[in-house]
Amino acid sequence: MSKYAIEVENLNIYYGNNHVIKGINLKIPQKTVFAIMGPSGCGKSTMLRSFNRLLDLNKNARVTGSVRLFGRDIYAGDIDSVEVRREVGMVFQYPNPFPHLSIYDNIALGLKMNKLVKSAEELEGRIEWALKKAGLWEEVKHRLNDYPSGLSGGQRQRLVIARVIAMKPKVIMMDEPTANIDPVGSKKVEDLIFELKKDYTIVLVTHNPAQAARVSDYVAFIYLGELVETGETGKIFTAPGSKLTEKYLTGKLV
Amino acid sequence: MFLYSSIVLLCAYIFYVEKIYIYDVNCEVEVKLMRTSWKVSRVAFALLIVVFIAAIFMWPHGAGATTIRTTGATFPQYQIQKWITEYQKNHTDVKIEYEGGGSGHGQETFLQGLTQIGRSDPPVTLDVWNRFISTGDQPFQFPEIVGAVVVSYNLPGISHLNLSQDTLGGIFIGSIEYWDNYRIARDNPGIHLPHQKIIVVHRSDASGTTDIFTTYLSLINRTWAKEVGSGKTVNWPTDKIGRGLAGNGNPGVVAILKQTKYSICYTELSYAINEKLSTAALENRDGNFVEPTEKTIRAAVSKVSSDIPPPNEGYRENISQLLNAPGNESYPIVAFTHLLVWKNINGKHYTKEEAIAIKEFLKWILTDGQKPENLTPGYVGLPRNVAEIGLKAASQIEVP
Amino acid sequence: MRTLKKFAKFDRFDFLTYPAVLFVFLLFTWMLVVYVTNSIPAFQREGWNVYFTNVWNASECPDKEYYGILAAIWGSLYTSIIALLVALPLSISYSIFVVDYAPKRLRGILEITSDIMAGLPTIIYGIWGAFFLVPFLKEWVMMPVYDYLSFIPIFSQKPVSGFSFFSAGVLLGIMITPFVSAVVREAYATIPHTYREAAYSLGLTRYEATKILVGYVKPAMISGTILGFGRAIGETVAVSLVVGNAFNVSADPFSPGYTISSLIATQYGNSFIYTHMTSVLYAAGLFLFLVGLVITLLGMYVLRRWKKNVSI
Amino acid sequence: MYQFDMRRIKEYSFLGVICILSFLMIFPLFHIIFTVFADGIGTLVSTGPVFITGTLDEGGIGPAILGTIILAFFASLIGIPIAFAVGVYAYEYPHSVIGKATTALLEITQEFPTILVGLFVTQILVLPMGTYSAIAGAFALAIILMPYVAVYTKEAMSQIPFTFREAAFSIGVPKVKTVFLIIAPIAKRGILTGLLISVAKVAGETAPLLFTAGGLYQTYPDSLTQPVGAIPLLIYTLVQSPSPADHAMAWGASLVLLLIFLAAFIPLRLSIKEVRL
Repeated sequence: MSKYAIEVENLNIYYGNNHVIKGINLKIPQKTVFAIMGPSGCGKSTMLRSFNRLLDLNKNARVTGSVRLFGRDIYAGDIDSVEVRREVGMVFQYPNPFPHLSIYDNIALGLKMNKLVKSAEELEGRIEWALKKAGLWEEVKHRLNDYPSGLSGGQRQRLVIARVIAMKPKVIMMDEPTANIDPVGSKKVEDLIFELKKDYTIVLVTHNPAQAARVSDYVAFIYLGELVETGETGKIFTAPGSKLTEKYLTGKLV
Repeated sequence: MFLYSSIVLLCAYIFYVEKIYIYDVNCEVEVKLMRTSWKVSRVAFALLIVVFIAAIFMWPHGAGATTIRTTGATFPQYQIQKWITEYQKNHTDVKIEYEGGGSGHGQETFLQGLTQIGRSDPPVTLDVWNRFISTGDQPFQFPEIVGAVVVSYNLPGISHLNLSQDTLGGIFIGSIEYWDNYRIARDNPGIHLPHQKIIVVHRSDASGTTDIFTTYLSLINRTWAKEVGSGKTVNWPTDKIGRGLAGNGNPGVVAILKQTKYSICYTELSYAINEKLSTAALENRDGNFVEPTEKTIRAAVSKVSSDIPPPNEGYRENISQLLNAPGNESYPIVAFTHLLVWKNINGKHYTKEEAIAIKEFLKWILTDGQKPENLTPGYVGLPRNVAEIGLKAASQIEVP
Repeated sequence: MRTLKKFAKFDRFDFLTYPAVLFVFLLFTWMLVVYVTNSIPAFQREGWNVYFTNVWNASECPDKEYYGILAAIWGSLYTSIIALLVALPLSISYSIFVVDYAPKRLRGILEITSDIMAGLPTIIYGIWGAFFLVPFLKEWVMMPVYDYLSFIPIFSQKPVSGFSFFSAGVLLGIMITPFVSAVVREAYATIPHTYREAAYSLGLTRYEATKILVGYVKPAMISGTILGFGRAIGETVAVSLVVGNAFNVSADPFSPGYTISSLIATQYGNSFIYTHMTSVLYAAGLFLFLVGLVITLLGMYVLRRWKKNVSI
Repeated sequence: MYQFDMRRIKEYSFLGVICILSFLMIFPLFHIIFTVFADGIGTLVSTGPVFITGTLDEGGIGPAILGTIILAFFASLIGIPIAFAVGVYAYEYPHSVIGKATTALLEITQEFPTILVGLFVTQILVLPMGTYSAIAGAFALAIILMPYVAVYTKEAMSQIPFTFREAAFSIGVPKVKTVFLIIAPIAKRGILTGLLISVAKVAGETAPLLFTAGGLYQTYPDSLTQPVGAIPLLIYTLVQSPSPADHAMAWGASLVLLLIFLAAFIPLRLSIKEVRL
């Protein structure tokens, strides 16, 4: 077992003829919060989607290099993308619980389809556990059969997180999870991230350096598809090794 | 009208403008149409319009020719079409438009003035006749040709079948269920009949053929007369026991018969000939089994002193007068089929050209048209005295 | 002065377009009025029995005339339902295939094909249905079904001619599929990408994810279904060539029947010689009119409500 | 690694079913085209050009082709201006009560059973005139044409960015000129394509002509108040005939109709993103 959750080696991603991610190497340690930051459109989200093979959905996208999840190359021929995705949970920029499923069903969906629970009691227990873990239980326990349209943006995002942790993934990836919710909701989500890193490896994509500074242990800075710098958060924020990073952190890089 | 034309002009304008410039003091907005790609479809569109208009104005027009329309019964279809073809060969200034639709449709379109010559197999009833009269014009009705209704069947391997009056009634009432029923077997000694259910195919639309056939059944079978009766449509007893099938028009009935083994139907003789159907020999009044042929039909017509009313009293004609005719060789289900024309009082229905053309056409079909070379198989020419009735009607049509 | 002001507000634009709008509304109302007034005699004479009995006693003696178009109503509903059973799986599969799996080129071809099918003159479907589809279905579907499944009551009668509810339903199904799939495809394509990603990120297989996404567009599918039903029930010539035109109220899909539109098409031509038939046919038309109206409104309502709801 | 065998089997059978059903959906079109060609080409070839120009007696469908052209032309003449105005209205007032009602009415009439339009026109035109006529047929087709044209007009104009309106208004162009002389010309490509697609669709209609046009196949039409033929109507009549010769004629006529339709429809469809039929 590797001590790294994810090891990325010479990762290249193309959209048609567009070279989006250029030869990136990364090592993401277990049970930490690893922040990937960079200006909008630098390829962060694309790279994140290559870690759980969600890029397969895009017919134009092509990936070379290797991504190892706990030592196993997820792009190897015998790997089932479905199983990869089951082990790598993902939270999105837009809080996207399925609007036509109830709160309960939203969480139950992945559990049932992947047959992760054996009985109805276990399912119920797992849902309650996940909601508690996501800090949402008290707010929704009386309306589990309601549709998520009644929830606020922050609540929806925590519901998505609950949906992910219910499946007990090994890694949770978050793609700018607070970009579309109000400050109060953001604060709660950040607190939750802090809470979750005890049990999970968290990869956080953000374009907000302050957020990276607040919640992450390690950080990588990506600019125009290239890795500029990576290292411990404290180190990078106090003594950036590159001019580009410094410019970005001080807000001079647009 | 003004509104309409202004909108038309607007449409035209929109089509013709190429470029529009709008200048704004603050932000200059310039609108240019994507002219390169547009030009192609524009040319295509203009071409289409030109083709449209050219087609409408330059296509050979019916100028000079008078068009007459005849609508209704499909019973004499083959004959009428033959007449039209032959007639137009020598009369290029007249065009005759054939339209089917059944006797009912013929009577209706004639009443509405939507056709010039109506066709109906059974004579018009008093009720409808009165509606004709109420238009203010005098209708004429007269026989045009003699045809026969035949009973056709689809029995693989059996090319000859005799049906007695009793058996025929039994089959259509439904009391005879299987082809190897003893009553059928009695009529056909030595023929091996299959043990299969009989499927009765009949018309679904209002039909003169049905009227003639059911009138005949009523004549020969009391149960039929009492329980079913006759008419352009009847409630077929076999439908209720799941052995009935309906087809639209003579063609529809024939199509179903051909597709359905062990079925039986009634249709006009010419369809049986053209579609090469097997037809049953029916028992006539004298107790002989007769095949429907020109000879047996002619025999039936000659044995009856047909009593045809004058053309202006068409409703008095009796549909059953040629049915079950006496005589050794007479085929039992023979009928006149009729034409309907207007007297054209005060030019109410026909223009001068139409009236002349109709008179000429009717005269031709009642004289030359009755000659053997102008008849199609399955029909028999009118006896001379019957044809005279139609000629009388034709001569009375008024030319405005 | 006040009237003048009011008139000024009614500017030249309205002056040009109002009459046209008014004309369209009047035309529609006029149509409804024509159908209502012409069918009143039938209702006065027979009451609701016009719709609830199956008789067709056409007689030149007006007293004996009696009509009930139950067979036609039954046939319209039955064939339309068969049509939907054919069209729905095809439309849904097609939408999924076009949106999710088809390569770009194939996608274009499929879309154009579907649009051509939607615009193709119905009479061409009719001639193909009468000369190819009916014999084909009889030989390859009806006879085998009868041979092996005749223990099921509705298949217990031997199919005789091929002209039947079933043939008409299948032909209608083929004809309405492009309309249904246009609605379904549009809805399915507008599912935000993030839901697609969410489904797959949970470790769902393509089948499972698609099932969830199809659930998301269910109301749009219902709306497409309703609109398709409306199209099917109003189709005339193609159906009248294959349905058999027999007054038959039977659950046996292989037996011939009538539809309302086909009844009008085949009987209106000879209805005037009968005293009461015309009015009955207008009553049948009125039924079709109202059913079409209700169905379209319902379909539009469902679609609109869904569009509003999903834009949270 | 393959621990979800059942799920995989389900997934692959699902993909297979999707592909097969999608293919099944479009297959009938190709079969129809193939059948019409196979059965129609013989008639066309053996009759030669007479098939296009001759009357029914001469073995041709010339009057029917001309009839279809006449009907389409006059239906357009009647329907398009009105429909255009209605479409512009619906575009201009999408939120007013009448505007909404207009949009709803257009959608309803688009779905309306065409046979009912035919019966209506029979009642209001054919019976009072006492004759089937080209004008009655054209009017019936125009009623069917109008909602399509109006919807296309509305959609095409809605695609035009709002800035053009603002620009026009800001320099004091009145509304009527803005809409008719600026927005409509910008959108004319969309409007015209939609319009032609609608005409192509309507020209193939049969049901509304059943009791209105009457049919005329032995002579060429020379008056709008006289009956006129149409290809779809002729096919409908010929299909119901028992004679194989008539069937051959029907297939030939179908081929002509199909060719006209495809020739008009495909280029139009290629020049527009989506159609609403």
